[in-house]
Amino acid sequence: MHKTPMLDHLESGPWPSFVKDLKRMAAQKSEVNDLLGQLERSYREKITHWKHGGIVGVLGYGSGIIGRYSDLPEEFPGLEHFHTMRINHPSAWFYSTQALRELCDIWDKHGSGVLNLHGSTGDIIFLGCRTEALEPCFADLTAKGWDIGGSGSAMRSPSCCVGPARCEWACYDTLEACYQVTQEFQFDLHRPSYPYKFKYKFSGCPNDCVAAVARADLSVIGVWKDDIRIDQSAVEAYAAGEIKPRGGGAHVDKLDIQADVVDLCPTHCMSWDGRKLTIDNKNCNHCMHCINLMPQALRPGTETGATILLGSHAPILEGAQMSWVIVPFMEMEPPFDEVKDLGYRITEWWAEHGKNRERVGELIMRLGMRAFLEAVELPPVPQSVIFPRSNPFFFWKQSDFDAEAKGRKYYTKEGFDVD
Amino acid sequence: MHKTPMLDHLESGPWPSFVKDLKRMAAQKSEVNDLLGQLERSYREKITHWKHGGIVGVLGYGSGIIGRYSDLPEEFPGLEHFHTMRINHPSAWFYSTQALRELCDIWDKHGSGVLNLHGSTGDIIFLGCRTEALEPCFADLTAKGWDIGGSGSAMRSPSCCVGPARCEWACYDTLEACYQVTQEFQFDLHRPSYPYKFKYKFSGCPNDCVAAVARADLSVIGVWKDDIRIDQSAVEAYAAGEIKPRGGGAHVDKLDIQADVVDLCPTHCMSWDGRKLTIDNKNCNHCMHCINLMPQALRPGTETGATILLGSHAPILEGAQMSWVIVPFMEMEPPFDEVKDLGYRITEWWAEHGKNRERVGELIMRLGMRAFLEAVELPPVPQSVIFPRSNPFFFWKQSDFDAEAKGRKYYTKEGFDVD
Amino acid sequence: MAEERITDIGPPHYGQFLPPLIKENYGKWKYHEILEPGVLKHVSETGAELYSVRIASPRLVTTLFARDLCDLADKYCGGYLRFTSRHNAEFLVSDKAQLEPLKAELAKMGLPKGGTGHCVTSIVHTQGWVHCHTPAIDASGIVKSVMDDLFEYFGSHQLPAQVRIALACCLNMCGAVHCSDIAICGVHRTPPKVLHDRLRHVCEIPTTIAACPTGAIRPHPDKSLRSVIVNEERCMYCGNCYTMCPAMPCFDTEKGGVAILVGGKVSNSKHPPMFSRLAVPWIPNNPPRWPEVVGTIRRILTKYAEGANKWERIGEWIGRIGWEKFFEICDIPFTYQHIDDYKFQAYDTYRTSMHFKF
Amino acid sequence: MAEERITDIGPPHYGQFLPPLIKENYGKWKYHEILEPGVLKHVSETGAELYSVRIASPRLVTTLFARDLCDLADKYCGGYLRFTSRHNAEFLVSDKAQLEPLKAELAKMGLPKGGTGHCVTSIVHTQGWVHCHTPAIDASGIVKSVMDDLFEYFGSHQLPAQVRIALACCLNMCGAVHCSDIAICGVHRTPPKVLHDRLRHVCEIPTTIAACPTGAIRPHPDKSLRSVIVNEERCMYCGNCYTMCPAMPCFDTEKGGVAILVGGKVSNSKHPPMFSRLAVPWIPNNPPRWPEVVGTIRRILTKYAEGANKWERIGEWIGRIGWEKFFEICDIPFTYQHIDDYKFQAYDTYRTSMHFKF
Ligand code: SRM
Ligand code: SRM
Ligand code: SRM
Ligand code: SRM
Ligand code: SF4
Ligand code: SF4
Ligand code: SF4
Ligand code: SF4
Ligand code: SF4
Ligand code: SF4
Ligand code: SF4
Ligand code: SF4
Repeated sequence: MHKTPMLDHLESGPWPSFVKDLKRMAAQKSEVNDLLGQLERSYREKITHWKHGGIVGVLGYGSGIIGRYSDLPEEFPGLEHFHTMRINHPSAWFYSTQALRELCDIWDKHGSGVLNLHGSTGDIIFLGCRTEALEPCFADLTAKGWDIGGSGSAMRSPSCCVGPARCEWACYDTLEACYQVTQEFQFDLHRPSYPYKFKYKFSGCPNDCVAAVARADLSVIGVWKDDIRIDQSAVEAYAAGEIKPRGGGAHVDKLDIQADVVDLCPTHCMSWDGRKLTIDNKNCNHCMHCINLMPQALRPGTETGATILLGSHAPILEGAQMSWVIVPFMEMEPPFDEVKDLGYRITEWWAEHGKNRERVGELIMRLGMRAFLEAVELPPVPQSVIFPRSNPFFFWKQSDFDAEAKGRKYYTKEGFDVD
Repeated sequence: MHKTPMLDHLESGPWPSFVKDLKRMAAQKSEVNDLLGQLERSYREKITHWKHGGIVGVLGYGSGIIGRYSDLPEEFPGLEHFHTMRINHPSAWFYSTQALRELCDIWDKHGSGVLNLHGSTGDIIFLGCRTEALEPCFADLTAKGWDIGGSGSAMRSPSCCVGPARCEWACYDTLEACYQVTQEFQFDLHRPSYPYKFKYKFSGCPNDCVAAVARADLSVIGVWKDDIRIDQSAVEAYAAGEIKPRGGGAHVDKLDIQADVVDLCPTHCMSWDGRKLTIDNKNCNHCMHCINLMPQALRPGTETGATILLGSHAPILEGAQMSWVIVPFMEMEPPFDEVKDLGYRITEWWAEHGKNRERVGELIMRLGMRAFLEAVELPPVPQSVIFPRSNPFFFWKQSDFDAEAKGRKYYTKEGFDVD
Repeated sequence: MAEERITDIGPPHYGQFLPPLIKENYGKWKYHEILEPGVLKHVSETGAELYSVRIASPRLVTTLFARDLCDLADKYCGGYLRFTSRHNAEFLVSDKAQLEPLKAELAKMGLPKGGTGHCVTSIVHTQGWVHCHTPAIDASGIVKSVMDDLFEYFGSHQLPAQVRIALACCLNMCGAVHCSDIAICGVHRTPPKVLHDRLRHVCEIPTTIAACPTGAIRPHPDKSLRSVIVNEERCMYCGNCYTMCPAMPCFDTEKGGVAILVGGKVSNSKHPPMFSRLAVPWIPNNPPRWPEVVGTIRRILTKYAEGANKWERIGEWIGRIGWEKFFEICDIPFTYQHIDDYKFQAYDTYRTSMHFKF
Repeated sequence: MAEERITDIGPPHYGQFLPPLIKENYGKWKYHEILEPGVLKHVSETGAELYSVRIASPRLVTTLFARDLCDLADKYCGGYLRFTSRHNAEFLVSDKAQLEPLKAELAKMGLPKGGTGHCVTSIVHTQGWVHCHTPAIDASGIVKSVMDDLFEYFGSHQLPAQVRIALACCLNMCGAVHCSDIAICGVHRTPPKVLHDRLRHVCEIPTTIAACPTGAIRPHPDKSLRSVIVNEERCMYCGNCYTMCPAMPCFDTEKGGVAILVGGKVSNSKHPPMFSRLAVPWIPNNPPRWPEVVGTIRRILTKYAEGANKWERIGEWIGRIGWEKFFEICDIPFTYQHIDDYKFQAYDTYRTSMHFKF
């Protein structure tokens, strides 16, 4: 076993220790011993010892495997090849122990036995596979019903919040939507044909428990259109301190309905007369705050669906973006054709115009929102902006003048004219 | 007299009519008759009939005159030359009738008698001078103590709010500051040597009655550092409805101190127990709202000076900018050396690095705030930003590493180190 | 001879133009009242009182008008007067007894007083067809038309807060309309027509090309022309090329018009200064009275007056109800033009939250 | 043979992994309670009750760890479990009687429960030195160090609101730290060293040049080298060139380190989602326990806990008091690096108002 004096420091302390766990495995697998050895060296030298990835994969797929080689293969022969396999996780990360054990069996057989539960995109990440083991490992996986996720210029494994499986606020079936969209785009997941990566994430309500707005090119966030459902007697119970705020998850035990709920409503659309809570639902922006604090008294409405937002990604190249609203409300019923269809329209336009390694959000910034909306046939809606432009630098197209000539005040697009 | 059927429509209505006034003058001066005639034609054709300006001026000056020629000189001979003279106005636009009459006499003698009181930058604008009349007109003006303002790539006539001359909220002497800065920079006002225009505006308090934040490259806005002065008995009088809010300028006659003042304080630093108004001055951001509503009860503190903001301009070229805070607090006592000095440092840096027609705010955007701050020797202060950067794309210079090596946590600049 | 010329003297010192009462109480003012629309009373710590009467001015005036004001100031104000930062005139009355006679004479002359408190004060504006070479619209005529229509609001305090309107006749925005409650902005909608024969004599080609913020201008492929061509798809009609090169006019009698932007402000009161934002991208240019412009502004103002809370500026009102509600309430269609697409600034205008209303 | 291969089947349908009680009550949940830190109770409209016990996981685990969890799930949960979007594990208890025994066994095994409500839940993070080629820092080791230190906050609800921490080991930000209450971000501070001999064999020059967002890379003047040079003044060490071209490593053992960004959030509750913003531009990289990083985070968290109002996320707290107060209270020097200078986005971060505090 390699000496790891620095890493040993990380065995103590109350938080579960990855070093302890890896050491258990190192006793069985020499490559894990080498992994610890190389990591120790990185800790000493404050530098990585992994080489720039190479291209490896399984037959017929162009994605899902990240090539990884040590730059110290002589010292750590177990790390000569140490590739990542991304395995597409099940919706909302539910497992039967049988399935999870099968995955462990396969991974113990073909790889290092080291994994991430889960990767930051959501996949099951198998860390440390030799090139020659990729194909057999893949065969065993598919035989048990598992498939590989995305990497490179391809779609990524979509993910979703626990939604209707265990949450009272889900405004649509996030698990099924995630599953169906994943199935629909299998080709694009496995065969890089986009300009860059493309991620989907599904959250059931504006709490956005999978961080869709920040971490998915296409973010689907549940919402309701009608009125928040109120149980006034439960409101009174909260007011009386009989029910704890936020289901008991807060640092205070009693809710001050005026100060904690009404005064903090961002749209100031609530009022409380000491007995009755009133919501001016037309002005509610469904931020979830009041519902979050009083889950037994308030619930989203029943006319539900999702808002579609587009474009988020990390800061490479021009700074991080969050997704922005492109469709304020979409019905979300299986088979989710509308969202799949929109997905196709978006990726087609992007594939046609995007530069290499240009996320769809960056492409829109480059070509303009109008070019995008016209191409994917979405009307301009005020919900998509926080505020209209302040600069006076706007364009007019012949189509606008034609519409004007026909007596229409403004041109949008045939089919959804306003005048 | 030219027929002006369209313009005649603008003679009626309760708002004072420029057409009526011009017609009075047209009876005396044929060029004004021509002006009306050409304007009528523009009204009919919806197009301007002024040619692109040419370069004209008075001896030794390179600015202050805007050349203007009609493109219909045959039809309107009085407009063959119709230049603008910008006359630097007195601080806060105060006049004795004697002085104003002298100006009128000069203008009637040399020009069209048409003028703007005032131009949008603040100057007295004489509209309609022939080239050969410029020099004699200038001689008569200077003989009476008047001088020309700026145009082209030069400084512009600074302007200021009425300030201590008639306003109880002035935190420094805006009129004197404006006067002294104007005198200091006479050379730069009259001899274009900057990359583009440069404007100063002086407001006495954050109400910013000369719109300095939006309309001046260098905006000087009065502010206090200590506590708002409170007259509690006057507060009670407001509460009782004995004094009208906003000095009587509002649509309501009685103030609801809680709802109108306390609840709208942007920092929520006020409280009112029905008898006493309390302000947590450390958290006040001197927005002026409470003072504006209760001028008889509240006044700015007495430790006063100004905030210096830089960079505003209209949308050409890359969108409008507002000025941003570069010095949160500067003492403002005559002879105002600190602000003059800063002005020199800024314009020197800008003159050295600015491209032709690049405002100083645009240059900072291009070269970065650090380059600017280091060059003009201002320390970085958190007040200058709404929030720090969100992108991780930041630079380090050798000077930062040197400071680190010396044991200082962060390098700013010799003289104002922090650690 | 050149030595004798007086130059670089700057403006006269304001000190000589201050009425004695102001000189004595300079910096000593304690509080003010607005006695009625257009009439201010400032009280000094010394107990002195100054009365100011503010009146409308068309700004574009003649020496005759200026002399009229001088006559009044001589008669009632000891020979002093001033103008405001929004081009109203102010009579500075030191002797309270002169206040009523002054008001009476102003009324007789048709010089309306107002412009204080919760009003629509004078419209800051620009030259228009009266004197500039790039306007898409006139300035003074639109101002007159709008203020005639909104006249009731100039001389009253009936609005929820101050409303500041500004007009600029082209995108240069000399009226600095970019931070106004309501901004009237002249817009061209025609790419420049290149006058090749003129261009080669009067313009520098590199400067002309560099002038275009969208990179729409390129050297003409026919080198012998020594001119440029414009990629019309990329042009947003800012006119900056015309500023640099007179051989590139971008005027069109029918396509020019008015854009309305709303919700800007300058003061720090409650909310920080805000930019005005596009409400209506285009209204036809319709002299002499621009009824569509006047009507649109009245509609916005009326809806604001009805809907805003006390003390809310237009931008604060819209901020509270949301832009989607603003468009709905004012019955203004939302178009592609409203969505910012001007380079990277655009991103900050896109909604990255669920904070909207249906 | 290729025909026999199974491909493109996607993940298994989640339906087979749902415990029966969830299947029966799918979409019928009525409300939830958090019985104690780490223990959720969800009540269905049918009256059914589900108990979920959430435990910490290092995320970087082995099959041994996974099998341990399976054993527990078999014993107490009928063979079902799940993981959360922040990589905690959850035991789904359908039979209330199993709750206490499960908790007891977890305690015995040293698997801490928590991560609910007003806590610091698990740190979303990335690979670090364990598996990536571009990290400036390790991931798992810093996470372990920080969570050991903040352990008291994982299993309690004592904070004013939820606190989400995330870590990314380089600017690629795989931890998507850009919208986190507290973000730990590995930063390089060395321009790439060009390995000319390698470059010409493994990199495409135009792609390499195009990769640089600041335009710092140019073709090498010595054409024969077929390589590039870097204008070091313009480099902000993003590593994007290295992603495209392995011959441009930008690592340095001493200059790399940690930046801390704070105040981001994702949910729409009260305030819209917000970006994290730079609090500390650089802290030395100090394995194995990164005491300076741990200390800085504790300081920020403690000041937040003391200063925030009920329900305020870190970004909401700072928004209310102002960034200048945040720096003062947390005793963090404000430096040039804090001021955005990245292209035009920067402008929106500059203060254009008097709304600051002294
Ligand atoms: C494994 C994982 C981190 C982890 O420890 O969990 C990961 C690892 C890598 N990411 Fe990532 N990214 C991972 C989730 C993310 C996320 C988070 C998310 O998906 O929610 C992001 C931010 C969101 C986004 O998509 O923008 C992310 C943003 C990036 C970027 C920057 C993209 C951008 O537009 O800014 C790169 C750079 C690139 O693509 O060249 C990148 C590149 C990489 C590469 C492939 C390195 C490279 O330069 O090629 C890393 C391989 C590491 C390795 O050897 O294992 N990774 N990467 C995550 C994928 C696991 C999974 O499939 O579940
Ligand atoms: C006369 C005046 C308008 C008025 O009716 O009051 C005016 C008139 C012109 N302005 Fe202006 N500007 C006038 C105040 C402004 C202001 C307002 C201010 O100073 O508060 C602005 C916006 C603030 C700013 O400085 O950005 C302004 C922003 C411009 C710009 C755009 C500058 C920018 O950075 O975006 C231009 C274009 C240029 O300089 O080429 C411009 C250019 C012009 C020119 C010189 C036309 C040109 O393209 O060269 C106009 C000459 C008109 C004429 O023939 O009389 N004018 N100009 C104002 C000067 C009067 C005075 O001296 O008092
Ligand atoms: C005379 C003048 C200054 C000058 O040197 O000429 C002036 C004078 C006063 N202003 Fe002003 N302001 C003057 C232009 C401005 C401007 C500039 C502008 O409109 O272009 C602003 C910024 C407007 C903006 O935010 O867009 C301005 C924002 C204010 C405010 C803040 C109003 C708000 O709620 O946002 C106050 C406070 C108030 O009215 O309570 C104020 C208050 C005052 C007071 C009460 C100050 C005082 O104690 O004497 C003065 C009389 C107010 C009134 O008319 O109701 N003054 N004031 C300007 C008159 C313009 C006019 O003729 O209409
Ligand atoms: C299990 C999980 C979803 C999943 O599919 O895995 C989940 C589950 C719940 N979330 Fe969440 N959230 C989960 C990640 C998130 C995330 C994503 C993240 O942190 O990356 C967010 C956005 C965080 C952000 O804004 O930065 C998130 C923002 C919320 C909020 C809004 C909190 C706020 O005030 O901003 C609530 C409402 C509440 O807690 O009152 C909420 C509420 C809930 C509820 C109460 C929903 C319900 O009725 O069951 C669940 C238990 C809450 C708890 O743990 O206190 N959940 N929740 C995730 C658990 C993560 C973990 O292990 O710690
Ligand atoms: S996003 Fe909404 S629906 Fe989904 S788990 Fe979170 S709170 Fe529930
Ligand atoms: S969901 Fe948000 S906006 Fe709607 S009523 Fe509740 S707190 Fe107000
Ligand atoms: S800016 Fe302030 S000091 Fe100047 S006139 Fe306006 S309110 Fe008075
Ligand atoms: S000046 Fe503004 S921030 Fe200060 S106490 Fe008054 S209302 Fe509040
Ligand atoms: S706004 Fe344009 S058209 Fe009007 S005066 Fe200024 S430069 Fe001329
Ligand atoms: S008008 Fe503006 S956008 Fe059009 S070509 Fe000229 S400079 Fe370019
Ligand atoms: S954040 Fe950077 S170093 Fe860390 S895993 Fe992602 S790409 Fe690799
Ligand atoms: S590290 Fe980034 S900024 Fe530096 S040269 Fe490479 S791509 Fe350019």
